[in-house]
Amino acid sequence: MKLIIAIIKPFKLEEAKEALSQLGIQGMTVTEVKGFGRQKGHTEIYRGSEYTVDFLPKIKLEIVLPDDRVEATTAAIVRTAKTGKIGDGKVFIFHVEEAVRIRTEERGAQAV
Amino acid sequence: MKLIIAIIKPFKLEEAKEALSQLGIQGMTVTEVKGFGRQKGHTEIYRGSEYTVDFLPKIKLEIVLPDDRVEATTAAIVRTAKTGKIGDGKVFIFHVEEAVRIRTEERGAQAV
Amino acid sequence: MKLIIAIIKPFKLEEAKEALSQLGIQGMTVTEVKGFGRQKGHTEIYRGSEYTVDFLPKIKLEIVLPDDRVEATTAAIVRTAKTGKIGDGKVFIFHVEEAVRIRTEERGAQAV
Amino acid sequence: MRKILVLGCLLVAFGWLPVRLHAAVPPPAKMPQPTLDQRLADIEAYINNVPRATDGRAVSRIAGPGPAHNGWMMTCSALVLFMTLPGLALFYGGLVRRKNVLSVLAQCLGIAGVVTIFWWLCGYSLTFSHGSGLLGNLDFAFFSGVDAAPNADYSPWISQNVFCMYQLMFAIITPALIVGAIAERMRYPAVLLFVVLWMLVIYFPVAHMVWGVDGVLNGLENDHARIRALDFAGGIVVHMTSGWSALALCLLVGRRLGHGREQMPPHSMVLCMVGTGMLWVGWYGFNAGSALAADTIAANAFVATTLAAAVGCSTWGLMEYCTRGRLSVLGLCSGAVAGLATITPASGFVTPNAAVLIGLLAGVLPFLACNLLKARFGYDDALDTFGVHAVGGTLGVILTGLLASPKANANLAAARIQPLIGHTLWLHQLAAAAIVLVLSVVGTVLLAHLVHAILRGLRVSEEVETLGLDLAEHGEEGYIE
Amino acid sequence: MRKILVLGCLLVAFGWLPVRLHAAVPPPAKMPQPTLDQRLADIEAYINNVPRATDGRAVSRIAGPGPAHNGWMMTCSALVLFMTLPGLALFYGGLVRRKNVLSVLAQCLGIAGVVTIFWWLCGYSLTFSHGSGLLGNLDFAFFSGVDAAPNADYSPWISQNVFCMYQLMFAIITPALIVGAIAERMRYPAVLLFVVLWMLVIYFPVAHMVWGVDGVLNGLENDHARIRALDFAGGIVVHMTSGWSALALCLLVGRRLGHGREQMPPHSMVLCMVGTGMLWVGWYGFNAGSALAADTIAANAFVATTLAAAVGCSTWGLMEYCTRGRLSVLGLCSGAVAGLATITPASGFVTPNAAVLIGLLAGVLPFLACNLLKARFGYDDALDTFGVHAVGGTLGVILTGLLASPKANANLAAARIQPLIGHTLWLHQLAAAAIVLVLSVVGTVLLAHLVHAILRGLRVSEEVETLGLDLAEHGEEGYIE
Amino acid sequence: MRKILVLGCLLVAFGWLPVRLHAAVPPPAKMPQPTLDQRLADIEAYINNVPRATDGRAVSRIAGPGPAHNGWMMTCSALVLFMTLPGLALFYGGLVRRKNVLSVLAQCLGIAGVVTIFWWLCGYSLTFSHGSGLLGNLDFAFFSGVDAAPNADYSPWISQNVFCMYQLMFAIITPALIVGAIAERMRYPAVLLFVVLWMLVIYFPVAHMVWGVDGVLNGLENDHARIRALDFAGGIVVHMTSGWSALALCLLVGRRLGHGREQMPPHSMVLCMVGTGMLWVGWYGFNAGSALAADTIAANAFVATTLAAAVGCSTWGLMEYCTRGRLSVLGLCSGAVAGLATITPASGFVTPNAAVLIGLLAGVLPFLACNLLKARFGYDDALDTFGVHAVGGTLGVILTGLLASPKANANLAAARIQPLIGHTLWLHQLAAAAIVLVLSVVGTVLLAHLVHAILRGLRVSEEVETLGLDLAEHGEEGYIE
Ligand SMILES: Nc1ncnc2c1ncn2[C@@H]1O[C@H](COP(=O)(O)OP(=O)(O)O)[C@@H](O)[C@H]1O
Ligand SMILES: Nc1ncnc2c1ncn2[C@@H]1O[C@H](COP(=O)(O)OP(=O)(O)O)[C@@H](O)[C@H]1O
Ligand SMILES: Nc1ncnc2c1ncn2[C@@H]1O[C@H](COP(=O)(O)OP(=O)(O)O)[C@@H](O)[C@H]1O
Repeated sequence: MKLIIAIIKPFKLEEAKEALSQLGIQGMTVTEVKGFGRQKGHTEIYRGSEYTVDFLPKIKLEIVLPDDRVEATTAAIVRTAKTGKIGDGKVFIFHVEEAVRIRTEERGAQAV
Repeated sequence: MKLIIAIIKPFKLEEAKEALSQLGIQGMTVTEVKGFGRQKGHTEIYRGSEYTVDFLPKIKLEIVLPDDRVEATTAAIVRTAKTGKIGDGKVFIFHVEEAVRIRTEERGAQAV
Repeated sequence: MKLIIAIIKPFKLEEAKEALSQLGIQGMTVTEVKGFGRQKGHTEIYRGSEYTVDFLPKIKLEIVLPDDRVEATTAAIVRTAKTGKIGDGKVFIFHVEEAVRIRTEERGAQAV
Repeated sequence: MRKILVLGCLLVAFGWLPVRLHAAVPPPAKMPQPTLDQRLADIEAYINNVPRATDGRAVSRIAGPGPAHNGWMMTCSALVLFMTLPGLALFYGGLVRRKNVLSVLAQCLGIAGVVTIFWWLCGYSLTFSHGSGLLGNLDFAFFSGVDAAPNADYSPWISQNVFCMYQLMFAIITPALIVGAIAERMRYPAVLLFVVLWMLVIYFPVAHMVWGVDGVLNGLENDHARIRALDFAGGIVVHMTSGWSALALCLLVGRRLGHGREQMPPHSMVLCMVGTGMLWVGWYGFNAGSALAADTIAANAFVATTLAAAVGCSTWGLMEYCTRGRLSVLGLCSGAVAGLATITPASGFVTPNAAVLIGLLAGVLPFLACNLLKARFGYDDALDTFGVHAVGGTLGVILTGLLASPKANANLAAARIQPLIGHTLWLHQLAAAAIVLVLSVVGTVLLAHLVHAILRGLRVSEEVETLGLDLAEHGEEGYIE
Repeated sequence: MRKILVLGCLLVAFGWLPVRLHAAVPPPAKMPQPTLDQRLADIEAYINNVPRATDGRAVSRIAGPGPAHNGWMMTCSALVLFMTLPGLALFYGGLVRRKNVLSVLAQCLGIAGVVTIFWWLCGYSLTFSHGSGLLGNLDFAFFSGVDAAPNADYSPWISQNVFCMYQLMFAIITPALIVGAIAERMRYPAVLLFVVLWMLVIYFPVAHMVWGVDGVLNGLENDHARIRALDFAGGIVVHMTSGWSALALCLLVGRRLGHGREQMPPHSMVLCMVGTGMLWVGWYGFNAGSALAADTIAANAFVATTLAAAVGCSTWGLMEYCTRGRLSVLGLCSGAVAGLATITPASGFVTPNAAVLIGLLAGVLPFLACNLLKARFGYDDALDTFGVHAVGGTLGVILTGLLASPKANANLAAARIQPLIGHTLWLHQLAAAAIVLVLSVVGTVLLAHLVHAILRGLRVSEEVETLGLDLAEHGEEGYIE
Repeated sequence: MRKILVLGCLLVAFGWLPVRLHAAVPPPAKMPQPTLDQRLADIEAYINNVPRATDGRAVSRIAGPGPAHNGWMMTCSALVLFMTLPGLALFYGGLVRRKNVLSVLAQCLGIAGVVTIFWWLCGYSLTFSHGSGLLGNLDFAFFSGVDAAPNADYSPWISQNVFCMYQLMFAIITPALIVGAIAERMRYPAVLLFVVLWMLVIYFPVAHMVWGVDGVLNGLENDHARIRALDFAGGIVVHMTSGWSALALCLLVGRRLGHGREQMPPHSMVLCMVGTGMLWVGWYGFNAGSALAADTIAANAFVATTLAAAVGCSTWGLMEYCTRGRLSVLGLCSGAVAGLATITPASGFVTPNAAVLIGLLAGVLPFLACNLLKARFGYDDALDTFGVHAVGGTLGVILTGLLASPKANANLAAARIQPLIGHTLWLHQLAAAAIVLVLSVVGTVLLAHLVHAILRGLRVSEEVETLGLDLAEHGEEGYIE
């Protein structure tokens, strides 16, 4: 099993979710995060004090899935999340040693 | 060392934390996340526009711990977080290459 | 490639970010989390009901980077995030199997 | 359930049809034109807020309301509504958990809606028309005959319909106070049905007994009152009825899931404090407005209200500081509200120095009730309606008996009440308080069972309670990131 | 763009210089001192809010404003401003997405600023000075001659400058209502420029026609009105103009990115409800204040307003409950506002029972407009300005025609309007409504094109819309964790 | 520390005991009954807000307060309290960081509490009783003799206790303004102790000097004033004292940890804007209420206040737009508040056109102070109390000297002040301003050192400052997810 972590732009979440659903992905976990990268933040001014906000709002998707679905899933995320502009985000892939579904105590690929 | 990531229902957090404390787990990190899975979200209506909220609030626990405590810990989480209803969540296990305690710069199992 | 996950105190974020920028780290992802550890929380009282807040606000940094930069980066985080007081946090290191930049579809070390 | 509602809806929809025609007023006995002196005296009466010199003697050239008093009372009516919408809604809304904030707001809005409708249907009439000493009749149903002319029973210089609106705002906030005790777990339809019945069975009768010109407990205006109680702005009528009913209801509804085990801190002390500020400001309409004129009694009530609120606020803070080494915003807010609730029945009857004393006690006793009593007995009065309003209100009613003084209010020099002042007045107060306490508790128990039977349950399911009432009962979330 | 502004800035800066001197008032014809009887009658006139007995007959000893009426109207002016700042700002601000909340607040504040300036420059004069039946002249420009003495055209007992301020508050909230339809996508400078032009081309003329003493649609006060329409507190002038313009503008500006596809729930129903409470409370200033005195008509309007709001609130809730099995805070808030908007033109002209009926219909028709009409036609009236204000306002204007009654307002017994009551008044109402509807829609279309041409676009870029207007247009965030 | 408090608590608790009995009023010299003409003239005097015709000549039949003026002043008192609770609390609370929001609210509530208590103990007396030109005596301590009868020194037609309450609300908001400069770092007990001392040493004396009928700086009412200054609603008394003290105190307390390095944006511009709206609305009570009657001067002040607020708001926005290409909600809010602070001393003395000019300057000078001065000198006036209130207030005081006109206020035609108008009045204003400025700064420095000595430190520890004052000092969090 693998874990895919994808950092994407917030307004692309719906689109990505739909694409993943169509691929038969049954579960994922979503976190609101702040990203720091090549894409530059904006400047805010409050009564004469200037602030640069380096961190931009991003969405982190975490999806655990069997090895054979990794490629298709990655491709789907990249396809839907791409705008071609800087800041589109990243996909990272990790090895998962074990998975358990709490409700049924199933393990491994069954669990995801 | 391993990293346990558990996705559980928010109102089970207290119970899980207690159980883990009793097992001697000294530290963990908790994140509010949104989950998408078999459990279906609810529908909201705002003046005629209907919205389906697919994402449900969940809690993510991250615990790094020595290999030999993984089983007991997983079991404790499963036990306390289980309601038997759909949406109870998952436990995933990863391999950790290194850990450092920032305060003391200790490394490895000492650090967690 | 490796993934560094660092849990630090919130008010150390700016300092850590600067240090990492100087090391040439181009990207990272930041999440607000709650930490449970040796550092104890505080007590709040609301009209006679006492609450202990065990979870303390922490910041989680996630940085994916080539293997050869791991040491320097870890050192920089430890240096800047250390106050010497309990609760300074941890650094954990994981193996990353693959990385993709969504915008360009570059893969591997190029992507980070 | 829904069918019943559709039916009810139709009933209400057509309820306005068979409206009583305005009762034909008997033609006034032919009266002479006023003399210059009488005309002048009428105007002076307006300025001094006393009955017209022409009353029964001549036709008044200024028979309608007096603009200063009317304007002030419209302002006060708006202020009292402001106390509920959004004042109390925020005060309570801030104190619940995030997932239930909208349920509190929906209860406040819903109560404002149905109470207004019942006030129009029959409530005003049952409360303020002549009837028995226990309840009015239906003469004013559908606001029949309630127009801009003054009703001399209550005030010579304000329009009866303004008086009616002013009293409506009290009728709205009183049941809304109860919401605090059963927050986060009672079903929305059950809340509204309970409130409607509670108004009919408890509020309208009690308000009539205490404030109705022929009420059995109206010591100030009714020569034939059995018990000569004083309640300037609602210590008995508002705070005791709601506070004691709240205790009974929260015992019947039961504790919140996880109460005593889980942490349930206020999700937004900021909202709570905003609500407190609005309550304080609006309370000037409540207390000073209860003079029913912009007169000297209103001025005195304004002072007493301010002092009690500020002293209550400081005292509660000090109690916290002395017992725990630090003082909380919730403490300051609670103290201010306790001060305001406690001074309410006394505000138009006591001197400033007495108000300071009342504020002081209001910072101590409700503090102890919320901190010790609740912990001791373990009832789940979620937002301390009992601790603040019942304890504060009852305390204020008794203190009124001890501290009322004709120096503060010349009406207390009237023969029907003067002999009691500084003497046995407090016993009358105690008796009235006891009667209303018993009525509130017993009535609430009966009504809660009735509502339980009709709607099959007062309380949401465990699942709903866990998920939060906002999503489950209203399909909405308070905040979306 | 910026250069234009610098220029404009200078113009405004020096605009106050060439101020017209107060027009030398013609010396009054030498008049006798008042008799005792006249002096008394003057005071009685003040209390009854009727013209002075001395008018044209003797020098009045109380020639200035009457304090009760003036005080009440200052209170009402503050209440109406409170409706916009922060009432409407919160009501709308809560309904948008988190990333656009400040843009709504900035629009409300900005409108308050520029409308006030234009009111001073020429707006008050164009609206309330004598002129043609369509528009006033510039006699009162720069508030020239607008001082604390009453302007007998509008009210014998309130200062003209208080009247001017009171009307200003209406002039502020009207364009602010439009903001609801084009929220989350229109450029800030375009909003302000549109509002300024809209005031000049639509609001000032319509307000003059309906409320100006010589206005062609002023059925109540103008013997020569072509169409004898009634609009007590702004069903035509406020809700119809803004509501219909809002529809036109939101069609021209286009739908929000992702509309119909993405979810755009209110980011804070809590703020929205707080705003609703403030609107309701402030609306007493709006409706009861429209009597321009603390008199019996104000008292009647107060009652009608309360009943319609509460019934509208309950009805909308009931509609939701019956159709969906649960009722939302947004529904209760919408119903209250719909009730208030619908009763507005009728509030001073109808009896309480008629107000209940109006509230009932206000809970039904706007409900259907927001739920069915919008879904059917797919226009993106983001916060339902059209559904609530245009539909409610138009409904109220027509119902006023059907339900107005001299029982509620003695002025309707005047010869110029009495024959129409209960007869063809509703046709006059319909005609006035139609004229204003067409004027609003056509005017808005033209002005929107003009603004588009001047500023090269009404709408923010896609990038800005995605990022949120707060950060992009104002460099701020509504909330920071 | 706590022991001191327990002691203080007891002292306060029993402070009410040794209350002075109401000083036996000397029996009035036997006076004749009024003639018809005198009775009429009394009523006319009430309507015109001038002294009674019977004063010293006959017994008045309307010797008490006049209801219109009294009602209006109670409304104004509530409005001015609303400015602090919750207006200013929200305005400031929104501007701090999330972790310190409750500390600001606690300070506002705490100040409301202790200032009220000290006002009752001695503050009102020290300010408004006769005494020397510098300070009153203790005749009115414990509100002795302060009842519903008017105090002719200040207003013939409002109750002295209403006047007393109205002035209390000013006494509450003034020190609360200081909180803005030392937000996020000063210890809670230090704030309260400082405020109490500051009231005694600075506020009560300055208010007496400027507004006391025998005050040395009271140009309007005191024939023997050394410096004939004008301050209608508190440019000197409120804004200059608080603003300049704020500057001194924030220098002494020092900058926030991380100031100039870390980002400290407002955690909720939404709250800040809500507070601004409430301030604006409440300010009508502040400025128009300062006429102490619902008279023509109040009407004029209402107009001036509106214009200056709107023009200040727009000008600040325009300055931002011209310098940075976009305008912020904080800018619009700051401009409105600056406009209001600047017009305060002038509001009852200037014409509408002068108010527009004042608003314009208020949008420019405080803008520069906040944007350039602060950056230049690097003091940490956290929420710009100095930049807005001291700069705006001082500017307004001087402009009053230049622009005051008997056209706007007939009282300026009085012999004691008329010769200065349009002549050397501005020098008197400058002198008064300078004296108060020096007094405020010097007094603050001394008191801050005193408080530092008593409580061993003004400032929280670094740890507390990092964690946030809400948790550390009050054991609460502003918001819980
Ligand atoms: N090395 C990294 N480790 C973790 N997260 C990263 C890393 N680099 C980028 N990110 C995340 O990806 C987001 C997009 O990266 P950025 O450099 O702005 O644009 P792009 O992906 O188009 O090159 C960042 O905001 C950050 O959240
Ligand atoms: N493949 C997955 N990868 C990551 N998180 C998942 C995955 N599947 C489920 N989850 C998380 O677990 C939660 C529960 O899953 P769900 O399918 O609803 O119920 P159950 O675990 O009982 O089958 C989801 O809300 C989501 O947060
Ligand atoms: N075993 C662990 N797994 C995951 N996170 C941990 C673990 N131990 C500690 N943490 C995180 O590190 C933070 C600091 O740990 P703590 O024990 O309080 O202090 P220290 O790191 O100084 O020993 C915790 O708040 C928690 O977020």
